[in-house]
Amino acid sequence: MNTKLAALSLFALGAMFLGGCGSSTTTEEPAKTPEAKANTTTPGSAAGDLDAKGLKLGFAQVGAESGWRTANTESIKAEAQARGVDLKFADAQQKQENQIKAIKSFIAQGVDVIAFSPVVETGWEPVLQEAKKAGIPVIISDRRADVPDDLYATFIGSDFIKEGQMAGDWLAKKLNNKGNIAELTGTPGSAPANDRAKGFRQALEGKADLKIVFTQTGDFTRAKGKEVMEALMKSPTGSTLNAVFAHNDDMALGAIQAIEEAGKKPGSDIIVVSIDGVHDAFQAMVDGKLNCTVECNPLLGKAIIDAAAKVKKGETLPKRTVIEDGIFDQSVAAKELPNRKY
Amino acid sequence: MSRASLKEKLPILITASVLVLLTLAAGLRFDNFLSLRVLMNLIADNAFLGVIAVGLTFVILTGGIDLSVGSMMGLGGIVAAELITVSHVHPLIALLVPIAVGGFLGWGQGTLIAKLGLPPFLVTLSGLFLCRGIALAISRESVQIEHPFFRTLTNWSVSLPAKASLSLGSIVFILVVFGGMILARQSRFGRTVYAIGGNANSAELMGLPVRRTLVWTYVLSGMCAGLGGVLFALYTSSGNAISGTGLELDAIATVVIGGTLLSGGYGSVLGTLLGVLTLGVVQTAITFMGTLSSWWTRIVIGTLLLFFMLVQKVIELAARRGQTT
Amino acid sequence: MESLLQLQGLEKRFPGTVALDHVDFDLYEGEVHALMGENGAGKSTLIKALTGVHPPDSGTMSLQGKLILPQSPEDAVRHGISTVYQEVNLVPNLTVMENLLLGREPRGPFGIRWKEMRERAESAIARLGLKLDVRAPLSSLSVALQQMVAISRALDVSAKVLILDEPTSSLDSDEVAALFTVIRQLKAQGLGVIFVTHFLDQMYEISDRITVLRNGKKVGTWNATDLPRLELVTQMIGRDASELERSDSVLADAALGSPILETKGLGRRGSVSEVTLSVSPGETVGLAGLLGSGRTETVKLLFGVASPDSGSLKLDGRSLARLKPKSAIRAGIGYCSEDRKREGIFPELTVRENILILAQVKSGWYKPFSLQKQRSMATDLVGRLKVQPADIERPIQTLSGGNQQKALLARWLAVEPRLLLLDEPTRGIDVGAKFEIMALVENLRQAGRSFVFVSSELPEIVRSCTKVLVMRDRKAIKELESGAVSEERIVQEIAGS
Amino acid sequence: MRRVPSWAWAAMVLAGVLLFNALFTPGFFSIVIRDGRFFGSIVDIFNRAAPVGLLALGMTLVIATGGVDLSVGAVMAIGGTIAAGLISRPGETPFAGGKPQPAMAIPVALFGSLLCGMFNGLLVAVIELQPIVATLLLMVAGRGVAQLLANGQILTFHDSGFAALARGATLGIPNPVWILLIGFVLFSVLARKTAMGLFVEATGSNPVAAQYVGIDARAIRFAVYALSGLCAGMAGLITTADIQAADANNAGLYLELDAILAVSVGGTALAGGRFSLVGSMIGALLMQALTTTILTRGVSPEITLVLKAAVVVGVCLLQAPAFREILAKRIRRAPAQ
Repeated sequence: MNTKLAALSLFALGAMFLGGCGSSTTTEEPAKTPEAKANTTTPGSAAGDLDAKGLKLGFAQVGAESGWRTANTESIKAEAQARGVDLKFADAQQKQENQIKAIKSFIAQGVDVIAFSPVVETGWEPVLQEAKKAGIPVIISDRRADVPDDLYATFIGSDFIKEGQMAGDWLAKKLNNKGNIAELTGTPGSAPANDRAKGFRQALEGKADLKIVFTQTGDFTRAKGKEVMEALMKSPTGSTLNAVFAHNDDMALGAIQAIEEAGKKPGSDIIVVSIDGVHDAFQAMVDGKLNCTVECNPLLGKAIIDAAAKVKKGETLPKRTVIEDGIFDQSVAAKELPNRKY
Repeated sequence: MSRASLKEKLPILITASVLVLLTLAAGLRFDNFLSLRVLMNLIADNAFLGVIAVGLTFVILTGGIDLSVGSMMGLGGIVAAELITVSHVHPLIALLVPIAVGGFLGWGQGTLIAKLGLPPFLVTLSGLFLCRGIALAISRESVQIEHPFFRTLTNWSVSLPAKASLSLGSIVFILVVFGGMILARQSRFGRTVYAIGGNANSAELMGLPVRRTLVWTYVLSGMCAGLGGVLFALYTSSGNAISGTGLELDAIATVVIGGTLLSGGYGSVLGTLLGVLTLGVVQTAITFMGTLSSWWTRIVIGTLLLFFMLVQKVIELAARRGQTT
Repeated sequence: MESLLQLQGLEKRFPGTVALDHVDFDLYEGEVHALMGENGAGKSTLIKALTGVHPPDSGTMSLQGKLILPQSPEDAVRHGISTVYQEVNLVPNLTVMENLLLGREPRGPFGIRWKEMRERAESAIARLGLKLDVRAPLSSLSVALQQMVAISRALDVSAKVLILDEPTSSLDSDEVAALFTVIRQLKAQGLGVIFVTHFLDQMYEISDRITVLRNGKKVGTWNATDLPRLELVTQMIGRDASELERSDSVLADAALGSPILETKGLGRRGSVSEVTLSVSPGETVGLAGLLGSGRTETVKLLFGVASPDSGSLKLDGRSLARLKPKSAIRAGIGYCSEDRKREGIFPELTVRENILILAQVKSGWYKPFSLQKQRSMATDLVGRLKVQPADIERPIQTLSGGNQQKALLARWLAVEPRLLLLDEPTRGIDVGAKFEIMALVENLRQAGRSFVFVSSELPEIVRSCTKVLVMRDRKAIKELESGAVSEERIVQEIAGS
Repeated sequence: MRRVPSWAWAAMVLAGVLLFNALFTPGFFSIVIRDGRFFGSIVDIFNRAAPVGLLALGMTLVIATGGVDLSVGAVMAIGGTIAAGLISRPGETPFAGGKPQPAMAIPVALFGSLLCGMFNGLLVAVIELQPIVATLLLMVAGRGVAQLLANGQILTFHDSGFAALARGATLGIPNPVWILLIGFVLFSVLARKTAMGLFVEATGSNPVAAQYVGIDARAIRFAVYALSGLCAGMAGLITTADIQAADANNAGLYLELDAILAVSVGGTALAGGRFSLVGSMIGALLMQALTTTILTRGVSPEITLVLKAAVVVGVCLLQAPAFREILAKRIRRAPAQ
């Protein structure tokens, strides 16, 4: 009796597995409004898209840790679908080992091009060596990877250090090189947190009156950003504060709420600067609560697929395809807000 | 086969057959899935997880739990990386230090648990925080390891046909599994571990060295976690303080899938190996599928785990019914 | 005879009590020394001090003239002190042979030698006249066989001192005989045996000397031949034993009404079959039979812990497919299990809560008793059953086994069930308490309550039961009406002659 | 002889943390009234402890039955996402046909989290899976479900009524504190003014014996997991209302660990049996007091982790009889020398 049961269940498992594969393509594709789709594919998509039909692209994503990341994923998926790319998408759930596994399985599957957004900077050499041996070109997107130049075709994405610098420069100008700043950092150890902190400090170098008086992690989340700010506002340091620099918009949005609850005006009493440029951040700028956000464009889909198509044809690409990060302050926020879909 | 061995082997047989079926189903569905290369990847990619799971198996067999293994792996990796790149210690020594550190921290946890009777869950949860804190204090940034000898180690592998190869990490993993199997089955330590899991109080009254053995299981688990950190450093040729976040849950899941009971006393190292491979096959199959979004990946993994538990439960019930008649 | 083991001025205190108060004890080579006393007299504590479970606060122990102070059971074993406990202390998940040889497995260059281990295990088992597959997991054995394995394990150690802490409570007479044969052999080899039991017959059969403890103090040591039974009991309880004998009242004829519970051919596959019995108010129905004859299984069917798959069951004249513990309790049926550790006590809860919980379940979770009411009820019952210590706010796990048993009985008395199923209520209980419990049962019976009474001790059954159902090989084979109940008759039926 | 309550040690450490702040953190105890509500670090501790406190209430009962619920963090995310999804802007609402349904938000979200709890209860009580793995399933998959509901977005909304759940104050005291207080009173009444607490303790202490005295252990186990789900949902609503957004990926992340720590630091044994709701509340306050102190003082995050580990081990040691015995022996021996 038990063997029969076991066999039955095993069969059911197999059936579920196969069935799951078949149906998943239809069920997981989230319904999108038409204009959202148009927008995700449009940036720079002038006439003459490169022919990418039939290209087999493996993309290893970090995860779905933020709205920014989801927009990034959506942009790649939508672009791939529009241009007939056979996209293999793998989600690493913020774990490097999962991403390495995904890349290795792309190699085993024999895809044409591999693209990935590294979870962390280091540790990619062995697996990229393997890709090189297998003759599969690699595109690194969004975050830097610390590997020799010969291991990848191109890096497409923003420069976190530069983002931090831009935010720092803007803030220095706004405060006339004088003031006390609180810094809300990202998840300890993560690349954007490390780099944005580094860039920001570079911008502040030599400006003795511009001081970072408080630095604490807000884990890139609104809730934590709010909690940290709330505690800070009650300390003696809090009363001397002129500005807040948050490593991403979400933490800034949380911090703004805490500043308000402490009876101060964010945007005027305390200047708030952050990075990413998500929709809610623009809304906050329109409301006058956020002063400035450095855009970190997540819509890399077109650029990645263009690059993939080119590499597949054997073209050599520049090692660095920079996505220009814009910087937006309250003066342009109202105009820009309707264009923000992520 | 006597009833004893059947009861012990049944969960393994179930896991093994589900694993085979899963692999075959995926092989039918996806090109290139059933290849030596994918199999070798499976071992290489899960070497650190596997080594950690083997150590954890002993702890779980005693009825305990070790939640610190993930962050201890992170600590091990960053310690090795710092020693090689910053302190310029020779890799051969630097790669042994994390194992010693893991063993020492495991000893501390084991002492609190076995000698002072603190609950393992809390002690090792504190261990998780402690290791992560120390690791981040050593270096918040990940550290690339540049050393000729180290590079030789990472690149060293046994070439196999069909573009497959067996890396150093894979070999260590296989050795650890064998070592673990022998330790569990052929040593007094191993049998005492099972006895403690069966009934710690009785084991103590039988005159077995219960406390000492308990401490040693946590030392073993810590050493395996440290070794896991070393393997991860070899795997990525870098050290990163936040690597291994949440890995303890993966490790527990693999041990449980392998048929080891969390209440202790029943289970095996071989089962853990099968559990690691099963989780690996599920992950690989999802990548081969390549269409699941982030959230569906989570839901599918959760559903497969649930399915696994239910099958185990059904068979366990059927077996129990069979025994009473 | 040479003195083997000497304990001097042993003292052990627990919070609130002095468990051992300057106890001296000595053991000769080649003797069986019985340790007697009521529950809570300090026997278990003395043994735990000897085996390193609870090292004493002060006092000395010397083995063969050398001072020892075991700090753990492991330590004690190393000194050559080997113990068999009342409750089986083995590991259920491992095989019989491993249980026999854990910690001293034969080893070679490749670790444990399983073949040699099996041979050694088989010969050790054969020594006790048993035949069983040593590769089977211990959990597949009956409690009695498990206990035999435990004894076998203790004998296998090259021990100097063997402690038997009520090892025989789950054994049948053949098994006891086999055990005694081995003990006599060991005696001849110079081993010293400390024997704790509540079975006076067995004690007198094997013991050379007797030491009696009372309230943590030593009363005295006698040669077994110099201390007649009545005198022994008097020493143990500190009162005149003849006083107790009188409470053993004469049985009144069963007062009859319509039966509370009736079964016809009740059974469950793999457990027990053909149980036909009826219990009416004012009846005490005895279930007699050897261990493993299906007595406990029968009681479990009656209480609804297990569901029957054949036969019929009538409660107050109404047919039921099965009972559940909850509905049985609601109908006024109670069940006091033989396995108090697993099925009885809530170790961390207080004596008060352990006693009151059942009454509380019966009255419903939304109608809690006030603390005052709980205290007065618990205090009353603790007093009536003489639970020691009488502190109702103490976690029950800190009480001795016998007192836990009394508290469990109190739990049922608190709800005054119409029918109480008692499975070995007197096992592991001292003589005094035994009489008290039996007297209580008899009083309640005369007041119209009924009982189903399981006991391995025939005298108890004969004394207190209005009728007896004899069981053999998991079947109820014969019902003896009140006039036909006698020890000889029951033995005849059990033996099948 | 009266016994020391099990939470005494946690209370002592909490007092220690507060004392430290009184001495070294200026302004920590200052309370001002701002916008009709009390405002200050102490208020923050209570306010911020509310989500963990709510989780700890449910977790206490779960742990008392000898189980554990790892899924509460994920259930928080699900509850928050449902609520936010029902009241976010028209066209962005992922369900209910795109029309905002603010009135339904709270009841539907709580019902959803109750269902999650019941799912756990089903796995643990009926199918009898081991609690750690049974709830691990929802811990892994639940966050996926929440993200699925939100299409992977952070759902932002503007609804002052709902936001008042976390940001408003009644009689000067922040609403989350009231919610926690009400939850605590309800649980205490359930546990101590009825016999439910006793039955839960009995189930955890000895499940077989519980069956033998007629306690429906299965129903009780099922109920405590369901309640735990409900508590998690409520906690999720508070965190969602607090930031006026549902962040499926981060809401309640790792909060299950804080809740477990709060419960066990408060003197409830992880093995089941005796529990103390007061202790769990003190535990939650202790964890939060520690966090607030660290944040106020700007201690770096890695030290935070080490400090947390030290406090947990410290309280555990103080609770452990074996350690106290050793300590007592040392103290007794000292004057003798």
